[in-house]
Amino acid sequence: MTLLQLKEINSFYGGIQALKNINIDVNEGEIVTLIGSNGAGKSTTLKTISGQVKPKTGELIYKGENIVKLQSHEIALKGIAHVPEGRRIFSKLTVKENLEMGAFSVKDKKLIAARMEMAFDYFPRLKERINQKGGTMSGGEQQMLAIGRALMMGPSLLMLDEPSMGLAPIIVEQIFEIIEQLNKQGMTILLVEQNAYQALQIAHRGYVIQTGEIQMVGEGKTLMNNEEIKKAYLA
Amino acid sequence: MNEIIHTLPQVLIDGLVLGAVYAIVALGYTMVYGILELINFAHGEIFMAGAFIGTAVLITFTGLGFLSSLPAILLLAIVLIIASVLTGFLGMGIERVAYRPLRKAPKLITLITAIGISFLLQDIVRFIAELKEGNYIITGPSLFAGQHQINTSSILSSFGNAQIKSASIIILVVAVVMMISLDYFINKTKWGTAMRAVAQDRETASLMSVNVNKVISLTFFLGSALGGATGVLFALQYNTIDPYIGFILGLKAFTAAVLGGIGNIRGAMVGGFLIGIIEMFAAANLSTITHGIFPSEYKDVFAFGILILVLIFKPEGLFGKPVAEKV
Amino acid sequence: MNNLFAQVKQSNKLQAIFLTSYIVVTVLGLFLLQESVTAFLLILFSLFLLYKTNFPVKLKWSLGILILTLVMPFAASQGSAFESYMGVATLVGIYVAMALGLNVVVGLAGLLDLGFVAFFAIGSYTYAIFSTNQVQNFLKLDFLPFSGSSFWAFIIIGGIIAAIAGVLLGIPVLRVKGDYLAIVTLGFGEIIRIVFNNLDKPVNITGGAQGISSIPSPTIFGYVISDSSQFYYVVLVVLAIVILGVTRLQDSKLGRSWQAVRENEIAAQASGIHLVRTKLIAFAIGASFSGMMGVVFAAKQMFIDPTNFTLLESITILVMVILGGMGSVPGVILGASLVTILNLQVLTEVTNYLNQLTLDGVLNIPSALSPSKMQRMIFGLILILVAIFRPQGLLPARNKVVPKEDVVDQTVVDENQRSVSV
Amino acid sequence: MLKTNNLTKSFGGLTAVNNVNIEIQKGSITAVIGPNGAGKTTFFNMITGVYTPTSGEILLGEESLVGLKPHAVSKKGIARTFQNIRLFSSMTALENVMVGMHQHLKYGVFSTIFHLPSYKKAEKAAMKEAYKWLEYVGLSDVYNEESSSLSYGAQRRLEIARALASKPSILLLDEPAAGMNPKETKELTDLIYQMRDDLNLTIVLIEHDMKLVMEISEYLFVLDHGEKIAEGKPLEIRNNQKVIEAYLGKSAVTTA
Amino acid sequence: GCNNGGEKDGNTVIKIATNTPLSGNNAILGDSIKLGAQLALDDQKAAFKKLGFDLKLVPYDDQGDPKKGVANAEQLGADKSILGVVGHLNSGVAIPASVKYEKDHLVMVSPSNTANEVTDRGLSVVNRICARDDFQGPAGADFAVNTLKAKKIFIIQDKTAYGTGLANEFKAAAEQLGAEILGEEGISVGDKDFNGVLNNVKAKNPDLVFFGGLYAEGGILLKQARDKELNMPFMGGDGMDSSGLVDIAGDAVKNFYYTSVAGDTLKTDNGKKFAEDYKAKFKKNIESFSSYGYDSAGVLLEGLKDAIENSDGKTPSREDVAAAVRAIQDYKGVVTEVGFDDKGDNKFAKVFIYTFKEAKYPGTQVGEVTK
Ligand SMILES: Nc1ncnc2c1ncn2[C@@H]1O[C@H](COP(=O)(O)OP(=O)(O)OP(=O)(O)O)[C@@H](O)[C@H]1O
Ligand SMILES: Nc1ncnc2c1ncn2[C@@H]1O[C@H](COP(=O)(O)OP(=O)(O)OP(=O)(O)O)[C@@H](O)[C@H]1O
Ligand SMILES: CC(C)C[C@H](N)C(=O)O
Ligand SMILES: [Mg+2]
Ligand SMILES: [Mg+2]
Repeated sequence: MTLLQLKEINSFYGGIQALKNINIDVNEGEIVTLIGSNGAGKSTTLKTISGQVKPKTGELIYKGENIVKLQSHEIALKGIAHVPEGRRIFSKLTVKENLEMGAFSVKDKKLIAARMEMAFDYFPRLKERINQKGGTMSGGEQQMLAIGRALMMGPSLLMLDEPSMGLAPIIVEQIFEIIEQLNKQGMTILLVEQNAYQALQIAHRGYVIQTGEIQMVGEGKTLMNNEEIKKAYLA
Repeated sequence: MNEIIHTLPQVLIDGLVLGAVYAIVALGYTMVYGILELINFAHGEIFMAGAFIGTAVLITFTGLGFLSSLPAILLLAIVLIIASVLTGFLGMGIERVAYRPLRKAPKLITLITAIGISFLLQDIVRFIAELKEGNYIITGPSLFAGQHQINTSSILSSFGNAQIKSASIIILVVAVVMMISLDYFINKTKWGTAMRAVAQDRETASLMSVNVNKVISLTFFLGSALGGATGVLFALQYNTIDPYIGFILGLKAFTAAVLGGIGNIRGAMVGGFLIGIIEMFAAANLSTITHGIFPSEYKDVFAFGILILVLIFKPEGLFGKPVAEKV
Repeated sequence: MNNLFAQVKQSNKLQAIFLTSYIVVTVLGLFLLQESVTAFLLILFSLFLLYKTNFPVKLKWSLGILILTLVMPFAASQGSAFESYMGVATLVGIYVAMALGLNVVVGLAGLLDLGFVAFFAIGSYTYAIFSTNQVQNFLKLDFLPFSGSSFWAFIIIGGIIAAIAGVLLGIPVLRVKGDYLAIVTLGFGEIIRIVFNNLDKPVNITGGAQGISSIPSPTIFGYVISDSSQFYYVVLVVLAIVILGVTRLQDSKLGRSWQAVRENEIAAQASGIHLVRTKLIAFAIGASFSGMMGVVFAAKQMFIDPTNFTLLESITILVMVILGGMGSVPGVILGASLVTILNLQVLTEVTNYLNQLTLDGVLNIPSALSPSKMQRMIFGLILILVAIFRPQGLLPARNKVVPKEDVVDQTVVDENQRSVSV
Repeated sequence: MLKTNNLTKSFGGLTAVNNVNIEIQKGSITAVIGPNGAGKTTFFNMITGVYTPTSGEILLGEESLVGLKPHAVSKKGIARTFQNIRLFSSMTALENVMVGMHQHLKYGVFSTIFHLPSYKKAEKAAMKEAYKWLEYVGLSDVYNEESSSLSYGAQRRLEIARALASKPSILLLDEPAAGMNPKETKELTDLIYQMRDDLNLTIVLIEHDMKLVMEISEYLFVLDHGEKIAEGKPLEIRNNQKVIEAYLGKSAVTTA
Repeated sequence: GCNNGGEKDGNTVIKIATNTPLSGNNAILGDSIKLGAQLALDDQKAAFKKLGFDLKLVPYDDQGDPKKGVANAEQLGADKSILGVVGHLNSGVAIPASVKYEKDHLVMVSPSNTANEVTDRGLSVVNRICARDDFQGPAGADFAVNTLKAKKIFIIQDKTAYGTGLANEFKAAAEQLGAEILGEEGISVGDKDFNGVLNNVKAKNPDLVFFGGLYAEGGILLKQARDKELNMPFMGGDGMDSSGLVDIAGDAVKNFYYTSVAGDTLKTDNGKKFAEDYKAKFKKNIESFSSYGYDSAGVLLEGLKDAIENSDGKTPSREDVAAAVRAIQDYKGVVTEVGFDDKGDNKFAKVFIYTFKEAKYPGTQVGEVTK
């Protein structure tokens, strides 16, 4: 079943068109990855879905409902979590408060506690630093926090914008493992990555985006073996 | 020297009362600053509006004869609630009209609308007051005018006794209650955390399903309601108000907020009390200490001087933590 | 219509024709109607039109100077309002210079200063004290007080003393950042004002709250400058120097350092910029403009007291800068002119007009709402509206576009040579 | 060329860098790697004067850099880029680079104000030179664009151009490949080589992209929890058990 | 302009300006001067119409700000149909603005500027109908020392041109009369909390406290002083002479004395009528300076009439008006007689001393001092 569908999306920054007639489907239970070079429009796509960029035309169908008119926080309430590019953790809030912010819409205190435990399981470092201010954590620590924070929402769709950026290989490895794990537990994932090789490895399907347009769609493995893609993105 | 010690208890008490007013108004600055990084110049005027609303309500009550028939405390509670709700909405309205359209604009431009709003509020209040009373310097009915003697001389023989007005006691109590509740709200509740989150990164907060506009409105409501309530307390203490009280008091309060570390709730409180006490001490003793070379009119120089000194050694204010930028 | 507009936008010739006829019409208007504020303002507006043309920069400057020095004074000179217009124009010039000074500090270097008027006060008092009997209260020297002929030297001295004050303020407070700096400078401004207000005791240096009066008018070759129409030219000259200074500095490595510091201190430092020195220079230069104009102001007013130098004044100057467009010289000039003219001329005229209507019984307004009391409110409303509709300022700063031929080195032909030989 | 002795930095209770001794050879390409939070960026920050070390020495040749302000360090010929991009965002690409040339522009205030020939000549030459640096990193097309409107990758290269403009002898790059795809990373690799060879640079870089690191660096230092846990040639490091456990992970060994 | 008497529309317009604060802290007093002047003009309209002139009032707002006052003065100077100015309220504004009037030969009559310097500079256009500070201050000091028997005096002033000037005059005179000055402190205009200074007063325990300043601060100061049980007599100057003082201080005004340059308007029948007309027209009670505004305008119009006469019914020049105003020797206004000496000071100016027996304005007159 399709969880999210982008139909003919056109997005702009001022006069500059960043997305041109984008069509993307994300099915429930899938990992879908979006790859493309710098400035291709990957982040813009995620921002459009989460309501931070309002498309000029086009529709966003999520669980059968057009959410294109909704504001960011309403979209988040529907269960779409967005881990933004560059982490964007709340630097003056502690690790714990950052996580709590993730669960802003959750009323049940027990559920919050349980989710926090889960986040700590994935990222023990966060537990060690629970009272440290987010801003003083290292890049990698911040990335963990950003993902942990998104998990606190208990989202049905998790969107990650370059989660491996700036992370130690060992952490990247972990993060990809966690992504797969989350997915196995039923979470649908939309993943934007520069690290195309690893992304395509775990993705069910992938989209290649170039200067705001979708160039190619296919299964992860297929794309990985595509010569053109190898040349352009895998080097 | 004896004089100074003799009057010290009285000076401290007077300073505390003045400081309490600064402290609560400072809270409003700090909250708005914390969330929008905006020096809300209009906050002083909201305080002023609160003083006028409170006085107007009191005058109406007097007209209706409530003043003698209801217990004063109850009356005060009603006036405080009316004034803070109205100023709360006023603050929200100002944000909606004058600040929200400029969210994405350069930071300093909102300073301009804030100044504009200040001028506007001053004159609107003046119009209304003049229309109703024929004069814009308004003196309200006095409540809680009783005096209490505090036997400070029994603590130390060189101390003189001090006096305190009932209204001053009320100011101190209400101020402390408001500050503690606010501190709890901001630091310990979900909406408080949301306010701090929005303060840092609105976009990301909205990704956490926080309705940013609502949080900002809430902040303005709270800050303004506190300011308005303080206005009422101020009117109670000093009885006489005019449309221009907000500007100077706002300035001092803002200074207090900065002294404490702007954006920091506790800092604002401590800063407010400190400025109040420093100012009072300087006004009372500066000329005695300097043998008339620096008379009491240097009290603000003294206060600002201390502020500058503190900031030189602790550039982020007394309570501001140096959030060293991650390089 | 639109078409015509587009054409005018394109063609220099059309622009020239349009501008000339505009100036002729407004000059005639002012010349013949004698007392028309509107005509006076419209002439000033021609400068803005001139700015908007596509004429070469040098031509724009020459025309602008021509209008300011000859056309406008001449057109106004016939009417009885001459001195009054020139008085407004003089104050406009003074404020433009101050706003340009503050623009260096706030707009370029990004240091929010809410006590800027302090430097203006320092300049004013420097001249006032040393040119009147005031100085004899604490310094008894034969050659004191200085006469009006010393005014010219004092313009420089006032600028230097203000600059020194700027540096002295800057050294301790520049550790403080952002809005903290705003409040520290605000405090400094207040301190200066309070001190000037109280320095009549123990020794009477500043005259305290009673101010200093009978400040001598400047003289040059025995000729006394006392009318606004004469001060106008003094202000124009100082202003010209200021404008030359800021525009040139802005386009130099110093100007770039200011901006770099504003945008990102850490990166600026890493690029070899001495943070403190760069900021101090900004403070000093901004302050010196203000100090120079302070001297002129004192001489023009002939009386100064501390109420001239309140916080509100600092805020007004800041409003000029932000409203015009931070970091943009034309913007700041426009902003300062508008705010000054608005405050001194237009609002007074508007309220007088409304007043007349009330007195004539056309409008019926209770005296609490009397229009003669509405200046501040109207000013406030204008501020809000302008800010909301022009959030970037009236003429926002634009990045300099460097033409290709200025950056490509014709001498290097070898396409393959990628290494940089410098 | 650059050497640290027992360099230490603590933040309150946390020791971010602990007694680190490192020596960097002239003309080499050296990498500093380590897990997130190991103290790499802090290490750079101490060298460039952003942070003052809690204790220890930093020596450039014979000269100590401890206590120098960042601009002074820059004068000594050390330039850097930042992990979180720090451009002068409302200035054009060209102006950004010209800021980098700051300390080499020698003309006075007087000649600025009167546009004397010394000013004109220097500014003209500076513009051309800045443009060449942009060409060098492949950004000549966008020299008039505001730097904030550039794409991420372009911004990273602009930072490098700005750093080069100060004519450093040592260039510190903090995660230059972050956010680049493998193809772009490849281009970056070429650029780094080229810089070293063309400009006689000593390059130190922090990077998590092992492919890049292992290919390009001649020598590596590994930090973990603020301490240096290993150093050596790429091959040695790749097989260092400690490094694998702390940083590389098992799969990295096989894929890299 | 043409000047053919009977025709309604053909009349030459003569404008009289007021230049007083209409906004800001002192607007109430500034407004009262304006309204007083307005009433005077309305009263004289008909008379001037007969002479062939239409009188018009142009109220300017100097905001109590010297710079604004000067800018207004320049505009006034420019409008040639303006032949006289009533104002300013504050000496601090009048001093610089009058330099401009002098240049434009525009005559100014001040209802309330007491600072010595206003007329001491010998400007030909500057006149005032009230007393000077070097008259008011010593009069107050004399009363304090000789009538109230104050030996130890504490002085507080508001650090404005007016407050400082008056306090200095008072102090010098009091010292000369043998009183000891225990201290001299300043407060800031706009402040509402004077407990600091009052604590100092309390420690020094004087026989009398003199305040140089305006009623807005003075009222609060009194109230807070009484709250602190500082029950000695307080004294102030013309700045305290306002109904606002009683509104603010309430019962605390008892045992407060003030010198005023304004006589009690309600003492005479003329004055009572003025107060009634004023009330009927503006729905406001008179302030101390309302009648002075009225009389200032009255003197001005008197001079104007003389000048018109001297120029055979034609519009007189400004110089003529200024000279005619200065020449006035025995004008009878509703509160004061006016006759100018060669500096422009009013020979008939008096200082009145009042006190409050109850919380009701105006106070009871307890003294009157003539030069
Ligand atoms: N705030 C903005 N204002 C103007 N243009 C922007 C803005 N953000 C992005 N762009 C432009 O939109 C285009 C798409 O940007 P986007 O950030 O979506 O790319 P991306 O694929 O995520 O690239 P990267 O790998 O560098 O993150 C780019 O050309 C970029 O320059
Ligand atoms: N200003 C600071 N205040 C407090 N702690 C800090 C500060 N700067 C860095 N730290 C801490 O020091 C440690 C080292 O940080 P550093 O940024 O040097 O790591 P890094 O090796 O660069 O990591 P990454 O690869 O993730 O960028 C981290 O735990 C970080 O939280
Ligand atoms: C209203 C008065 C207090 C004015 C005062 N007499 C002055 O000359 O400034
Ligand atoms: Mg992106
Ligand atoms: Mg790092």
